[in-house]
Parts: sequence; structure tokens; C-alpha cells
Amino acid sequence: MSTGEPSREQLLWMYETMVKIRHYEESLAQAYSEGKSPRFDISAGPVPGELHLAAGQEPCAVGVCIHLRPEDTVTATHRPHHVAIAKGVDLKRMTAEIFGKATGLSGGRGGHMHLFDPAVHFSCSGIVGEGLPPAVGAALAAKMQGKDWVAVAYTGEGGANQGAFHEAVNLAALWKLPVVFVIEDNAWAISVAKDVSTAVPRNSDRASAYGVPGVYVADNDTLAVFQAAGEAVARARRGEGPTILEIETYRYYGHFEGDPQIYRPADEVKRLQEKDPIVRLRDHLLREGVLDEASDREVVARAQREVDEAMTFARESPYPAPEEALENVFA
Amino acid sequence: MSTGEPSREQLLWMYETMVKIRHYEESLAQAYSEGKSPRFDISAGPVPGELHLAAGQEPCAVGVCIHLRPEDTVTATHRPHHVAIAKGVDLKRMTAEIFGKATGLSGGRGGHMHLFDPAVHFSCSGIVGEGLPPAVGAALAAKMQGKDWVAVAYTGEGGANQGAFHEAVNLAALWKLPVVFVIEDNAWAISVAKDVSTAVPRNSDRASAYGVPGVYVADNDTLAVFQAAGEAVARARRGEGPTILEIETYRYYGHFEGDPQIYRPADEVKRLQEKDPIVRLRDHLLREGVLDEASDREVVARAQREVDEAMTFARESPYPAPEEALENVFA
Amino acid sequence: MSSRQLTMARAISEAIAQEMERDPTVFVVGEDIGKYGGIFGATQGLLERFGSERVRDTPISETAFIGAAVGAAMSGMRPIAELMFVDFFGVAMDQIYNLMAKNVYFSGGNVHVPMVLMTATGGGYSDAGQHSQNLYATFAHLPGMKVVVPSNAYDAKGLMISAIRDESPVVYMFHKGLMGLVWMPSVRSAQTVVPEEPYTVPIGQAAVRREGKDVTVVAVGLMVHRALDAADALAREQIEAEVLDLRSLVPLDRESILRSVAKTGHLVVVDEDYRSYGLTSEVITTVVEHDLSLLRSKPERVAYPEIPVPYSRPMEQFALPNAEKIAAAVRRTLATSAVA
Amino acid sequence: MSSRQLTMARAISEAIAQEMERDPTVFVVGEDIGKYGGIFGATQGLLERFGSERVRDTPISETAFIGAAVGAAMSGMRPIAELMFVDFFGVAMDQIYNLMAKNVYFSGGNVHVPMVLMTATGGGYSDAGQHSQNLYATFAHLPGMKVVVPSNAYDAKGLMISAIRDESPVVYMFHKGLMGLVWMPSVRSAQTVVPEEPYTVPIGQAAVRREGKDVTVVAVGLMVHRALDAADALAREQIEAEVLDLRSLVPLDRESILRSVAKTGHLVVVDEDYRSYGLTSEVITTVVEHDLSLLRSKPERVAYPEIPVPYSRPMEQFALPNAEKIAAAVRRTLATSAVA
Ligand SMILES: Cc1ncc(C[n+]2csc(CCOP(=O)(O)OP(=O)(O)O)c2C)c(N)n1
Ligand SMILES: Cc1ncc(C[n+]2csc(CCOP(=O)(O)OP(=O)(O)O)c2C)c(N)n1
Ligand SMILES: [Mg+2]
Ligand SMILES: [Mg+2]
Repeated sequence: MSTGEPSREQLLWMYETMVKIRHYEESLAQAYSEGKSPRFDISAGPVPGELHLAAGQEPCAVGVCIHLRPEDTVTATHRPHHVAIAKGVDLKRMTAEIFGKATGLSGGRGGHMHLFDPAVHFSCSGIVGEGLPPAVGAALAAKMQGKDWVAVAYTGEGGANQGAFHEAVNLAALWKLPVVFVIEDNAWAISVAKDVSTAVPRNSDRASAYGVPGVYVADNDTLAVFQAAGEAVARARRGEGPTILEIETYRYYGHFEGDPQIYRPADEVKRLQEKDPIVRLRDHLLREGVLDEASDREVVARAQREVDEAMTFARESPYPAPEEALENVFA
Repeated sequence: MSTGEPSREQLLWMYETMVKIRHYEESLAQAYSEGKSPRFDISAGPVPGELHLAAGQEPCAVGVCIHLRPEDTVTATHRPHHVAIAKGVDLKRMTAEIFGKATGLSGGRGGHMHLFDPAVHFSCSGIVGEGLPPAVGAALAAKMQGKDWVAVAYTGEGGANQGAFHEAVNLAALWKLPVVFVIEDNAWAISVAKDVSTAVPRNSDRASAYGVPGVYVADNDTLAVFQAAGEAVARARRGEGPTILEIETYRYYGHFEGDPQIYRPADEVKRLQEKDPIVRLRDHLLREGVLDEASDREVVARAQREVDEAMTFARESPYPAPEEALENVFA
Repeated sequence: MSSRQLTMARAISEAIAQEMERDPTVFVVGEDIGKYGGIFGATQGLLERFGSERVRDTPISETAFIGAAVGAAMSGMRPIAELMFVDFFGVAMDQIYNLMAKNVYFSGGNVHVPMVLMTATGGGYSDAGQHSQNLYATFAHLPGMKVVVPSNAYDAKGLMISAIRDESPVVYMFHKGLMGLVWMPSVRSAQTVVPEEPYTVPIGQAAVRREGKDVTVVAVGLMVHRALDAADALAREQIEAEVLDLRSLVPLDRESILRSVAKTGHLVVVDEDYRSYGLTSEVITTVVEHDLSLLRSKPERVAYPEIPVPYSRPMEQFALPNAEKIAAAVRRTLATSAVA
Repeated sequence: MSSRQLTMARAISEAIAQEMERDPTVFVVGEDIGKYGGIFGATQGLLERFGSERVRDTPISETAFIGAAVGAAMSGMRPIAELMFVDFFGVAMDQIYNLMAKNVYFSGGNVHVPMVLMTATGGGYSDAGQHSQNLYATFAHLPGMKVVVPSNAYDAKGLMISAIRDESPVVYMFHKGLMGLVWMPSVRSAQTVVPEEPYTVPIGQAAVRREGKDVTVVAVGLMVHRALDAADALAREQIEAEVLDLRSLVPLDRESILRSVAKTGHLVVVDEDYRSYGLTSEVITTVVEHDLSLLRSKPERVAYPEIPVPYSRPMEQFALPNAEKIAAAVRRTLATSAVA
């Protein structure tokens, strides 16, 4: 894809994908809450366990993944859905996995923090910073195989203080590997604010520690992410090495569902929602004539339908046989 | 101690300590070789196991430790003797430890990579980067106890690519702790040269990733180390937070004794020895009239005598009873 | 007052608070242990009471802050570091096992490392393979750390106070399902009467939770309660199981194991940690290497299979040890006895 | 030609070279594995032959390069990553046990991780407590990794080729004292005839190194040779020991253990790794949980005590298992038999 201004098609894809992500996260939040009242019980309902939702962080997903091909590797974090959707992970099987069903990507073994779709080279994992080194390895593999495939490694701003971040960026820079390190700065690592975890205001400033470009995108701006990521991906594809791309973004939900959020200013989410990136992009598209009210309704309906179908698929799928737990330990 | 120009007394202390360190390392190299010919056998002789010598790296030890008090903590690396000596570790008991004797600092349990002298708050360890977090903790303890004690953490330039480096510097910067991170850049990590391990030429440039001062001292210059370390220690003591101090230094010996050094340009050591820091400091002192030939002979004799006495003490000390191995697992 | 009941989470935070009150060198570091009060509530209320100097939220830098705790412990402090989930040990294990655990030895006893590494264990609520492990043996196998696993609130408080006062490093592993959290299934019997005043429970002494003459069931943590449930069921079949709660893996109270088996002649060991190279074989071997004739039937183990913890509920529940499996193992071992 | 002898180090590097020749996706990463040829010689000659693209010296960043190997293995490559000393696992364990070992399972088998994590184990040459450990059980306890420990050059080559070709991650642990290095004591009998052509030794099959009817001695790695020495000594006393070399801890060849003990009725297990929660109890439990009557005397373990490895020679030698201790254990176990 191009790295200049987004085409009409690209704009529409980003918009529709963001709408899809938002509806996905809201639908999941809803499904998650089932069986969890009157008393919240993390183990109950159709979607048990921890659930980290990414509503508000859509620009980080679509603005980056729009530049990627199926062969490009993405490693995402414990908060993976938006990125998975933007990367083209099979929505039905992903949802079934989150519901713990036999039809899930991994037959229910992985769950929401362990989504693997080899068809689009997507994976994610639950330990902070953990996905960065494997992305470096995917980039190395591409380089050794003579492909121009790139790898994108996501981390939260909290994760940028893990040793793995330092080691992975240094190695990628040293070997000039096609990696884009995307830092989703949603200001929080559970209850710990960025300024009490990180000695510098911007992780993109850490790029100078590795001699690579560091770009900071302010205020969750989808078009600015598109631009910055386009350059970073193109640079990687040209064999010029990694980039650190930090994106200021918004976390609408708690860290995980059920988070009492006592640490968070009461009106923070409301303030963020007033600048909602989907609304902003929609307004832009309407202004630019890329979208009108009618086509918007169509886009939204299509996106929502896809999500709803995935949810239905997941709900209607059978659970795995318990004893299948013993399979697939080894390849 | 002052942070300006070194006093006469300071100059003499640094010189004498460097001479002592050099003689120590040379004496140990000698002792190490005993029992290891005609065939080199790492397990044989009075000093078995790995031995990492620091001859050539004396400026990193004396130029920093001259600013320290006994209560200031130092964590050193697998190459610890020069720093231990400059920090004032009991030379006899340290040597006995290296010889595996009952009179050693730890009764022979630790050996050359695990020297602990709580009297001068010195310790070292064998895993690269491992000593950095504990130094941060010592600084935290000082701060919480309301002391103006500082902590100095040593690492090689190779170690600056460990995750522990990133995490430790970030934490120290964030909490504004009195730590000086000293990076001894001797150009090699065993056989791996700095430019094939580190994505930037100078680790001091990584200071900007933590918002702390980063200082680079070129060419193993004792007086420049004195100056830079003095400022860093004073800054720490004033409660203004950590500094990264990278010192270009020389490794005269192999990585460990017995290292075939096939990776190293044949004349590298010779070229370095032509710029020997002890000779340079000695010339300076003679030029400045701080030292004359006669007092030099005295200094050298005194330093060497102290080392020789420590070696004798170590050699003459008994081995621990074998079954004492079972003691001191728990406090 | 004397019948005040506490959850295990409250018992732990009370123990820490009382020790912080008593000893100014005690402090807490970890992720989300301040305002949040610890993800599993072990540090609830401490920030409000002791302030952010002594209750320190950290970056997500386990190597740095656990290593800093080691350094602080060597410098006159008594830190409690929380590793949020035991599953995360892999990012910081070097500081844990190569420094925290070994510095006492390396220094010939001249340096003490009086710190507590507190961490959450256990699954059963569909948190999948990186957030549900127990890993008791991973720590217990390596020398230099005490490894404590409380099974109820009374012990949790007393063992925490012992751990804080210990001059050696103590890994304190609390099972999430025992903490009495309202938001996950919790074993009700882990909530017990807890005296208000500080007290210690010695580290290294197992406790007989139920006396019985027919079979010894050995367990730790949550599995003690599963074993007690099994014992209840077995009692209805006239099988009297003795349930032994080890309370710590290091030191391992081998005498108590031997004493019980000497009485019952039969042994079942239960572990929520992975089966192979773990607690179950260590306990069984403790018996047979001491005296093979103590056992009148072949011992059984009921443990987690050698698989990562699966996410999907039916799979996870299938893999977890439970009262039925324990009771079945007891019946099996008593049945072979008849044959032998 | 057919009687060509190789050291274990040469056998390993030959195996890697032949697989690199055969399969362009095989490559090596690690510290000092290029010009230096690996600190223990396992990659000798590879850089010269295959160049720095496929033989990659790394920064001292185990988390990054082992994690990169995982990522590369998921992307069509077959990396061999060298962790210089197993003692260093703590800086990179998360990538090892939470990704390398679990991604196959997490993906429901849709992703393969065909990589080898090769690492050096063992002490005996005064390298102290952070450079002398074995840690077999640390890896074997955690699911998803095969754990291979060769005891001689023939096996080393065949097991390495099997490991490289395996679709699952294999931890390949070579003992320094078996490598045939000229600069440290090396067991001469680890040097064996090694065929020039590539061949495989299946992972998960133990080997009987010496047949005997009186007692089974189980060991891995260097300890196999100590056990054989002990067997020689015992033979002079008319005691015929059967020595079983497990060759891998995961999979553990339980059948071979049972078969041998069924024959001999007596069991001694030897391990240079820490005694508690380790290999020795797993092997002993394998027997007694199968059939208590297989053992005619109480089993013995000869293992490393629960102490960090001390530096000083007399202390370290005191702590290490050796032929004398093994022979003594055999005599003890046979003596109790007579009593029982
Ligand atoms: C190594 C490690 N430490 C701690 C955690 C627990 N944890 C999970 S998510 C999280 C916060 C992550 O913050 P950030 O990286 O900013 O990502 P975000 O949740 O904001 O998307 C923490 C501490 C973990 N999973 N792994
Ligand atoms: C985590 C870890 N990885 C690898 C090693 C092996 N090792 C010991 S010293 C060393 C090189 C260290 O280089 P540097 O930090 O530059 O220090 P120098 O030896 O030059 O003083 C290596 C790789 C180790 N001890 N720890
Ligand atoms: Mg965040
Ligand atoms: Mg160096």
C-alpha cells in the first residue's frame, strides 16, 4: 500500500474496520457480563477469565495494519482484538476461541490472550513485552528467506519498561531487521500511570538509544497513525531497519472487565470519548465526501453484521471434549 | 571527596591503587597458571575455574571509587578485582576467597565471581547485567533510611544490552535514586565486538532514553574518569538522581585466562599497552612534581608488598573442611 | 473479637501492616500494589496507611524491582516484593534464584537477604496458560529459598509474619482461589478466625488438618481443601483419611509425612502443579527411601497433567485435580492394598 | 572410517553442519558461537563454513535472541539457539517456557516451533554457583519442551539431528565434562565411534549401557559414566549393576525403567542436579506408583545436595555425586534388602 495520503478505499477500510472493532468489543463486553450478575464472578458466563478490551484504541490497529499483507507478522499483546481484526484474523474462529469453543482458532486451548492465526501470521500473548522478541525473529526469518515481509510488534506503554523491549529493539536495529515497534500509549498500565512508570514522557524518544527513527503520534489521530506507520512499514520493507512508533491512544474500558478503576479520574473516559477517533474519522469522511449518511449506515450495518455473525457462530459452536485438553502439547 | 581537580593526595591514592591492582592481576595470572602446564586444565592449580582479569581497566575502578565512602554500595561484575580493590575490600580475605580457602571472604563458597565484603558494601556476581538492579535497591535503601549514601553499579559494554540494564536505569531515574551506572567499555564481550552487539556507538547516548545525564570518557583517561565520576557521585549524593557513565577502557588479558583470543587483532593489546593508563598517570605525576623517581619506587614497593602479602596469606591458609559446603544456605 | 473471621487476603495485608507498623524497614514493592491494593488484594489499605514511600507501585520491570528488593534487603531493609502472577517468574528468575536465593551462601553467611517474594498461584477460573500455574516445584527445586504455601487465613497471617522476620528469602505463594475475593470462586473454608494481634506460624512445619487412620493424603494450598472434601466423602464409606497440609515445600516437613504414613500405611499426594518432577514424587520418594515397608499399597498421585493450562472451561476443569479424583485415588490405593 | 572417533563437541557441531547442509532453514544464534566456535565448542567451524548470516553472534540479550528464535521457528526456519550456560536461563525463561514451550499448545497445534535450545550444564571444575548447575528438572517440570541429555558422542550426534528435525522445541543439554574439551577434565568414554553420515537417535528412548541382574542404576549425562565406574567397582564384589542412561527427561522412558527394575528388584538413581523435586524422585516414583512390589529394597538417590554449588575445590568435590557414592548406595540398598 502507499505511504502518502490514504486513498478513498483506504479511508473507508479504516473506518469500517474501526466500526467493526468497536462493535466487537462492545458485544464482547456484553457477552462477558452474562452470567456475572448479580455478583461479578470472573469464572462465570459464556466468556470467563480475564478480558482486556481495546475500545478507543482502534487507530493503533487500523492505521498500522492497513499497510500490512497477510505474510507480514504481527505479535499483539494481552489486549489483542483490535489488532487481530485489523490484521484479518478469522473473526468467527477468533470469537469461538474467546468463547472457549471447539471451533476456535486453537480449539479453546488458548483463549483471548493466545490467539494464533497462521494464515495471516498473527499471534498474541499474555506476558507484558513478551511478543517483541518473536517479532524480531519473524523479521529475521523474512530477511533470511529473501522476502520483503515485515513484522509489527505491539506493546503498551507500560510494556516499554520491560527488559524485552530494550533487547528486542537493540537486536532489530543492530541486524537492520524489518520491524515496526508499535507502542500503544493509553496512559495506564492497569492502575499505574505512565508518569509513574516511565522516566521519559515519550517512548519514541528512546529510539535514539538504538539509532532508529522514533515517531510519536499525538491524540489518537487515525490519519496521523496511517501516515507514520506507512513510513515505518515502507522503511522496514525497503530493508532500512526498525522504527519505534508510539501512539497516544484511549482506553475506554477498565484494564480488564471487572476492574473497579478506583485509580482513574472519574471523568477521564468521558473526556476521551468526546474526542472519539471513530467519530472524528467519520466526520472527516463526511466532510471530504468519502461517506454520506446513507453509505455510513451501510458500512456500519455491514460491520456489525459481520461481528454479530461471529458472535452467533461462537455461541452456537460446541465446547471441546474435555479430554482433548491432553492433545497438541507437542507438534 | 571533592569533585574538582584531584588533590595531590587523591592523585597519589589513584596511582598507588592502580599499581596495586595491576600487580594483583599479574600475580593472580601467575598463580592461575600454576598447575596448568604443560596442558591447560581450567580445574587445576591453586586458582581453578574461570578467572577474568582487569589489567588495563584500572581507571574505571580508581577514578570512580575514590569518590566513595565505605557505606556506599558497589556491585561489580564477573571481572571484579580492580573495583574490589579500589573500594577497599579486605585484600587478604579476598585473595583467600579466590584461592578457595577457609579464610576467604565467604570461606571459599563464592570464589572470584562472588566476592562479598559487607564492611565496605561490596559485592559482585557472574551473570551479565545482574548487579544493576541490586544497586538500585541499595540506593533505594539509602534514600528510605535518609542517608546520603550512593550506589555504583558496574557493567561491561556488552552487559548494557541486557534487559536488566534498561529496567534498572529506568527505575533509578524514575525514583531519582542515587545510582551511578558505570559502563566499562573494553570493546569486547568475550569475542563479540561492541559494534556487532550494540546499535549505537556509545551507551552514554542511551541516557536520553531515561532523562538522565550520560557521560562518555574516551581513551581510558584516569583524570577524566575522576572528573566525570566525581560529578556523577556528587549529583547522586545531592539527591538529583542517576547518571550513566561510559568509560572507554582496555582489556589486556583474554576474556578469561585460557582464552585463545583468536577473534582479536594480533597487535591490539600491544597498541593499547603503549597508552597504558598507569604509565600515563605516572608521567603526569612526575611532570607535576607530585611524584619523583624515589617516591615512585616507594609507592610501587608498598603496593606490591601489600599484594604479595595477600597472596602469601591466601596460599598459606587452609582449605575449608569439605562438609562445610552444607552450611550457610540459609541465614 | 476472638472469633473474628478474615479472608486470606485480609489476613495477609493485616500481617504486612502490623509488621510495617512494628519495623520501619519493612516496605512493599510491586505492580498495582498501591492504589489498587494488589490485584488479589494482598496489599489492600497499605498505601493509605503507610504512604507511597513504603508502598511502591513499580513499572512493569520485575527484574529491576525484584533485584532492587534483593539490594535493599542486603542494605538494612526488609522488602516484600509482589510478583503479580507466579507465571511471570520467567522475566525475573535470574534475580530470584541466582541472587536472592544464593547471596547468603555466596557470602558465607556474611550477608543476609531478609525479603519476601509474594506471588499469586492457581487456576480454575479460565485465565489460560500464562495466568493459572502453580509452579511450586520450580522454586522448591532450587536451593536457597524457603517456599511457603498457606492454605487458610490463620496460617497466611502467621506465615507472612514469619516470612517477613526471616533472615532468609522466603517465596510466599498464595493461591487466588483461597483469598476470599468476591470476584472469583473462593474456598469458603480458607476464611478462618484470625487473632488481631501479631503471631507467627513457624515455617517448615506441616499441619494435620484431619486425623485419620486409613490413608494419608498430602497436599498444599487450595488442594488441602479438595483433600478435605474428598475425606468427607470417603468418611461416608468408612474410610478415614488423614489430611496433611505441608504449608511449605522448603523446608519440607518430612518427619510429619513419615509419621502419618507410618500410621496409615497408604499415601495419596495431591498437587495442582504439573505432575512430573514435582511435589508428588518428592513426597512419595521421601517415604519409600526412608522405609519401603511403611507403604502397604502403591502410592497414588493426583496432579496437574503435563500440559499447559487450557483456557476452555471443560478442558481446564478436566485437567484440574479435584475431590472426586482424590477420593478415587484413595479408593484405588486401598484396593491394591487388598490385592497385595 | 567406520571406527572414526569423535569428541562430543565435534559430534554436535558435525550434526549441526550436516543439517545446515541439508536444510537451508537451519541456522544458529547465540553468544560467541561464531569466530569463537561456542565456548564449549558445539559450533566449531560453522561460521567458516556457513557464514555470518546463518551463524549469528548475538549481543548479550538472551531474551531477545531466544525469543527471536521462537519467532523465526514459527516463520519457516529451524533455529538452534545456544544459551551459553544453563545457569543463565533466568534472564530468558519467559520466552523459553511461556512461548517456546507453549505456542504449539496455545495454537491448538496450528503453529509449530521447530527449534533447539542448546545449553551447557555441569560443574566439577570450580566455576562456582552461577556456572556449574545442571537444572534438568527446572526444564523437565514445565510442559511443552522435550529435554534431551546425551551422554556420549554417538548419541550426541543422533540426538541433535533428531532435535533439529523435531517439529517441537527441544532443550538439548550437554554436559561440559563430556565434550572432550582439552582444557577441562573430560570423561574419556564419552568419546565414541561416530558414523560420518547423518543418522538419528530417537528422542525418548533410554539405553541400557551395561546389563546386570542385581540392581538398576539410572542416570543421565555425565552421571552415566560415574554409574558405569561404580558398576565396574561393584562387579569386583560380584554385584552386577544394570546401568540405564535415560537420554531424555522429557519424554521419560518409563517403560525401560520399569523393565529393568522388574528384573533387578533394586534401584539407585543418580543425578548431578539438585536432589529435591528433581529427577531422582520422579524415577523412583515411576516405579513405586506402578507396582510397589517391584522393589525388594528401599531405593536410593545419589544427587546434588540442596546447596548452591560452592567454589572451593574440596567443597565442590564433596558435594558432587561420584562413583564411590553410587557404589555405596548400591551396597546400602542391597544390604537393606537382605534385612527386609
Ligand atoms: C511481565 C508481566 N508483568 C505483569 C503483567 C500483568 N499485566 C498485564 S497487562 C499489564 C499492564 C500493561 O500495561 P500496558 O503495557 O500499558 O498495556 P495496556 O494494558 O495499557 O494495553 C500488567 C501489569 C504481565 N502480564 N506480564
Ligand atoms: C546473562 C549472561 N549471558 C552471558 C554470560 C556469559 N558471559 C560472561 S562475561 C560475558 C561478556 C561480558 O562482556 P562485557 O559486559 O563487555 O564485560 P567484559 O567481559 O568485557 O568485562 C559473557 C557473554 C553471562 N555471564 N551472563
Ligand atoms: Mg497502557
Ligand atoms: Mg566488554
